[in-house]
Amino acid sequence: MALNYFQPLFDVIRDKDRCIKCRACERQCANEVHHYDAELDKMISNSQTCVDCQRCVCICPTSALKITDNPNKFRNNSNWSQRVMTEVYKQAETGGVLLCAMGNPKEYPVYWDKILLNASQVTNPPIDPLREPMETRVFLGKKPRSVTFKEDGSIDTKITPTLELSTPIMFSAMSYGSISRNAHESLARAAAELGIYYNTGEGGLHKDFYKYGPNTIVQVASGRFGVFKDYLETGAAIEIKMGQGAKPGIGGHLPGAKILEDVSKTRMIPMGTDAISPAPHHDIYSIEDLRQLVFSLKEATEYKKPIIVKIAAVHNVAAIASGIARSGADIIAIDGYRGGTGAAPTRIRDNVGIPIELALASVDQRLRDEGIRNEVSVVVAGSVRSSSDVVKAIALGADACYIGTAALLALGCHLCRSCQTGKCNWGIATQRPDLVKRLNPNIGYHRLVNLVHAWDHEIKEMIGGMGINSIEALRGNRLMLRGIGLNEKELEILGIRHAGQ
Amino acid sequence: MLEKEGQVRIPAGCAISGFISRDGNRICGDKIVKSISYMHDRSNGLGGGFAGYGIYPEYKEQYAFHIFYDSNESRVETERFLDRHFDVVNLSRIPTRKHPNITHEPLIWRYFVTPLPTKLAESQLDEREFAAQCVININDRIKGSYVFSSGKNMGVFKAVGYPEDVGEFYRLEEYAGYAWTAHGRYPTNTPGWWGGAHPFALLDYTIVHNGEISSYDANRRYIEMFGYKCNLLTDTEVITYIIDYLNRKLNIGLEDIAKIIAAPFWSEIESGRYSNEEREKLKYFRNVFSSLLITGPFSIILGFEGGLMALNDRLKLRSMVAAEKDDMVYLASEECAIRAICPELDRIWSPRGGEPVIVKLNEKK
Amino acid sequence: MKKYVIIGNSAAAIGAVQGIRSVDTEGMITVISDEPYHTYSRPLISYWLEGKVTDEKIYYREPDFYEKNNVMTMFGTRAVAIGGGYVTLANGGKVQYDKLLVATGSKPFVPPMAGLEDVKDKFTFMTWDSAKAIKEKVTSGTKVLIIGAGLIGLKCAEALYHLEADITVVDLADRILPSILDVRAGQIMQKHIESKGTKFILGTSVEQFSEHSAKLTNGDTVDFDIVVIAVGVRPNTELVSEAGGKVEKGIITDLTQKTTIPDVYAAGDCTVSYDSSSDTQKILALLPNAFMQGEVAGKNMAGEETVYLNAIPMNAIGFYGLHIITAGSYDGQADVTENEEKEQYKKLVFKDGLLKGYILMGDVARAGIYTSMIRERIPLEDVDIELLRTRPQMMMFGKARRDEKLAGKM
Amino acid sequence: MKKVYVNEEWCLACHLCEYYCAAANSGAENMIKAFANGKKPISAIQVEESDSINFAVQCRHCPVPLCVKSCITGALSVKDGVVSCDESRCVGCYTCVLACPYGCIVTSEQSKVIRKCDLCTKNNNGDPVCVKGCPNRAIVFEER
Repeated sequence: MALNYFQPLFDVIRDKDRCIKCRACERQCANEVHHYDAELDKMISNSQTCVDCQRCVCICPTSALKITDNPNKFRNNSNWSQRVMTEVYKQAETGGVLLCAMGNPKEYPVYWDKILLNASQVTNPPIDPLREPMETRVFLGKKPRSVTFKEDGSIDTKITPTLELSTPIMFSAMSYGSISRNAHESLARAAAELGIYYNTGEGGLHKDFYKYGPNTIVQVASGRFGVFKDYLETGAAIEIKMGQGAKPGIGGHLPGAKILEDVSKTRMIPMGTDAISPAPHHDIYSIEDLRQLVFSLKEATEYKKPIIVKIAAVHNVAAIASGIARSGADIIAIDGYRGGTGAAPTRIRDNVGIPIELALASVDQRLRDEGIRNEVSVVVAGSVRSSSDVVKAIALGADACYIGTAALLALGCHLCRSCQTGKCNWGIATQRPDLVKRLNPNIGYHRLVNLVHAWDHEIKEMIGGMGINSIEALRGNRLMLRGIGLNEKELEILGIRHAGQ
Repeated sequence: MLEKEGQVRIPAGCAISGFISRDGNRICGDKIVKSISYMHDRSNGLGGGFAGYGIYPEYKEQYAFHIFYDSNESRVETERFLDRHFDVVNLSRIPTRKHPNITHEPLIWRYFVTPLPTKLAESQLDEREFAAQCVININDRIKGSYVFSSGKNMGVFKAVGYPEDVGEFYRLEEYAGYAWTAHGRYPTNTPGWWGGAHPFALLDYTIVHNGEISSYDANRRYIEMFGYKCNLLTDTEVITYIIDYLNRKLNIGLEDIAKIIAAPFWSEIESGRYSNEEREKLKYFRNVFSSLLITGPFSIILGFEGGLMALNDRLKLRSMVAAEKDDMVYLASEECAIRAICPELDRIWSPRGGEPVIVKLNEKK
Repeated sequence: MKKYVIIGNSAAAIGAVQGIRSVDTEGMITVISDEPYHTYSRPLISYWLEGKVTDEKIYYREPDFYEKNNVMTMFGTRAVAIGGGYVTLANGGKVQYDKLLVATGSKPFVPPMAGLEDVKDKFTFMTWDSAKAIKEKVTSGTKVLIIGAGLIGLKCAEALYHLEADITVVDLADRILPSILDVRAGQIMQKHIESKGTKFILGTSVEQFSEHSAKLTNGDTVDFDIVVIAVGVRPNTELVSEAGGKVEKGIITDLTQKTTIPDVYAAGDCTVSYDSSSDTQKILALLPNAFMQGEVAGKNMAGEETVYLNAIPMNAIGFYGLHIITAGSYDGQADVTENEEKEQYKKLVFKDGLLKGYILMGDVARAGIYTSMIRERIPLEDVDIELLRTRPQMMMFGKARRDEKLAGKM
Repeated sequence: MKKVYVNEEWCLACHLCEYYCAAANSGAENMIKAFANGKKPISAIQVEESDSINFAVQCRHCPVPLCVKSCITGALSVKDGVVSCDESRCVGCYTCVLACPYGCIVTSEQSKVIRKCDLCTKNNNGDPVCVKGCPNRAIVFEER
């Protein structure tokens, strides 16, 4: 190529005084950025292929590496930013759809950061989680409208199947294929140890992981990959994936290169073929069709499993949720537009959907207005980044949160957003055996357990401060929230008052 | 301008007291006034009130509505509503006496009513639900009217002021009932609205409450799904509605209600001290009624037809003592309020957090 | 309380002390040695001569070894006879034993050579005393004639090279180090040593010595200041043979190191060992072998039954900075790689589906993996031959064997 | 006794263990100084790698250590189960290299004496640095 339109995005900077030429960076970079030149006795870096995954920076034993933005820049233009221009160059060259991964990185408002929490002072004591019991257990599923008792005073009403969580956090759907076996094992083992759930995503469930079934949510997506009787029966719950926050309106896409033997067996598709899920479920073109699928799955599993319906947060999410709540589903999962993905068209990821905070607030209120909040539990996803995000989500009305990106971060992900290349240096979003082994599930699962334990502890401290000693007393407790820097409309949708009121 | 009750949530500290004669002996109202006066320092003159049970034996088949009116227009509109729905057997101003510490009184009226059979049939509701709906309607829709008591053979008397002054104002010494409860309020600002005083009542349920529950909005937003409107934004209001919902609408007994609103901790449920059935029941309650768990400090005395129930939050973050003497059972924030009216007691104890004290009239021999 | 007597004070004797003490912490141990020293490492005498090892560091064990192990020592005392439960000393004394170990080692063999008696400064190189004697005579430029291009002769030559002596080595054989190297490896080593200035005259012998020169059978004459005779060693077997014990090339023992005489054991260079690599009986005059035999003897003497197996010839040695490690037998199919420039040579010998022996010169890293192949008789079919040929590595073993080995249970 | 074990399933062949070992036992105060000016300190742990299998090998601290029995100088000894070398007594004869079945005695061209793992008992690192430095817990220090 005579003209190179693509300047490196990053600059790999090596402190030569610190570098001992151990070549760990070279051995660890799947993008082949670093190499040792024996003639020069020097490490040389080629920034062009660097994706800023920070693997080399993290592994360098002498902290000799830094990765910064390439200072080279196009002429300033507030409208035509360098990113926008580069995308034009790329499409002019390839003629293709721009692809990307992970969540929407653009500067839209993060409502979590515009909501503040309450604490008790004087009139009501804060509760100290180190000294008093503090409960974070939640149940997900439909609640009966009334209750009848037997003669002896015991309960006669049966509850439909529920999920019991030790803390209101679950691991989001991430398929085997989009992420590695070791990542899956880490999630599964962590879920089992924590008493929560992880989610297979649409890639089926590897035989080796059936033993984690009691902590597994199995997904049925539009491609129906890996779906068969044993699969449905193994999971603790079944999730129908109608949409995904990162790419509302389109189906999943796993490139054939990632479909090696094990993935192919698990997905039940030939090796090397692209796994492209249709945008809709072709048996669901309307809400009444969804009801049929919900009950088909219930029939298939003898009404033993709660059914989750997952949707992307889109403009009329409240009405859709209301329809789902009446469809027989037990749980609604709503995925906001900042949710992650292993691969998505850039334009869709960056421009479609709405923030989860607003979607949650309007769904919860809508279900209450209709008196059907008890018919379903509400789980939210799409960039729940910390325990305070969890607390805010629950106070807005969620029963639990899915965490995906945060879980991947715990496993080492640095959000380089290059999952679609399959060359994940952290062993997460890859199927290359030499890369996959970099994620030791013995470490990975432990880090996930640590993360959720830490969040659980923080949740207890925050709700204790509010004088609450059980998470259910936080659910929908919007008085515990105040907005900061929000306009009247935003406050109205969120159903909260402004700080100071 | 200061916001009043219903526009803003006002935290308050309080004193509560109550007693019941299990044999159904009717006790003069001055006794409850004396009891609550001993806890003067737990109030600040911004609210006091009483509930008496068995005080209207002559009208025991009628609902006794006690209503505050801001103006005669409100009264006229309300009475028109009442006439449309009820047969008004008796109406009158509630007798009061002038008291230097009680000012700005609204119009205070009392009606003994029975639902019109045609209206009742048309509504397809049971009688109690019909009455409750009408009360909620008046309070929600008619500006300047507030029904603050609506049970049968019982009545609530409340005002802005110290409770002992409120008792004198309402001439409680002229009433006699088998059970009484009282409330002295210490709100943290000056709402100055009589409706905001306690007890809070719906039908024959009355609640006096000391505490500030942290689960308020979770409970409120849940209970409002079932037709209730929490206009006052007070704990007492939402707790009353919760109990009304569970007891009257879902037929759950008071013992079980305590297991829902002051549920035992999971660690206790799973400690092995319960039978399998009991454990399953507790687990069921915590799952199905999780949004009715009340957290944060509270001590309440619930009055209902034929009995009283006292309950503390599960951590017992507010004081509450109970005592017995012969057929009498006493409940109060402080022991002094009991000793003041019954110095010699058979037994006095401090109920544990979440452990209800339920007292009912003895079966008539 | 048992009475143990050990004749000798080198590796086998020390191995026996440690062996006995690992079983019996009470019994009385007496060590009898004609040398007057605390136990020292015999192979270190060349390093000592060279100056690389000091008087303090030549000792094989720390100074308090005997005290710690509760050993009574009789140094500078020669044992002249054994039998009947007694060791008879040169001074007529007798030492009673319940169990006796003969660890008498070997002595230099000095063949009859014409005129040797005329040479005043003639030495062997076997003991510290012999090294001390040589050192007194050698300064820079001293002309040294060494008879024998074997391990001892060349180790001596290397030491003297560091003392800047002018060295000539004469050997009847036409190559050096024939006991451990093949012809080609010998050539490389010879060239290496010659490059340092040491001269070889091979395939010849001394016809006639005079006081400061030797006339060789090839007609040359070599002048010298001193002569070192290092043509070989002979095991010290007399004590056992005179007491009626079976002796062939060396003392015969069973696998527990017991001789044919009741309660008498033998270990080290004075004994014959079974070489499992060649399936023959031979003297394996090697320090590790001596130590391990001594240890086994000691344990058996103290009552713990144990046998010494898997002895093979092996040598790790270096001359003038060029390292050699060899082991096993060279009888079989050979696989040879060589890099003359780097002075690297490698020979692997296969037979009967096993690695039987090897020579590594220059690059000796991780040679022990090959040694273990021989010693443990690991079938070649269990290893990746290509990897085995490349270099010694654990990778050549299959996963199961590798896991077992890396678990370190040996 | 706690020993260092390698789990080849997780070894990435990053070779960092070698560098941590070399630096920690070089006497230099940190890794940069240990390797400064072209210095190449020796590691007692060595990574073997192939296309799909990698693992680090270091002294197994055998219960019956052939290296110690073979040592001609007494430089190698066992204390509390740890086989270690007094390098001041080593003459570099490499008899231990000949004897070690795992190839875990490392030769040094610079010092002419051998180097071997002593489980970091002679430096101030506490647990072995190769274990602490392994980014994937392929090397563990544990009782088995």
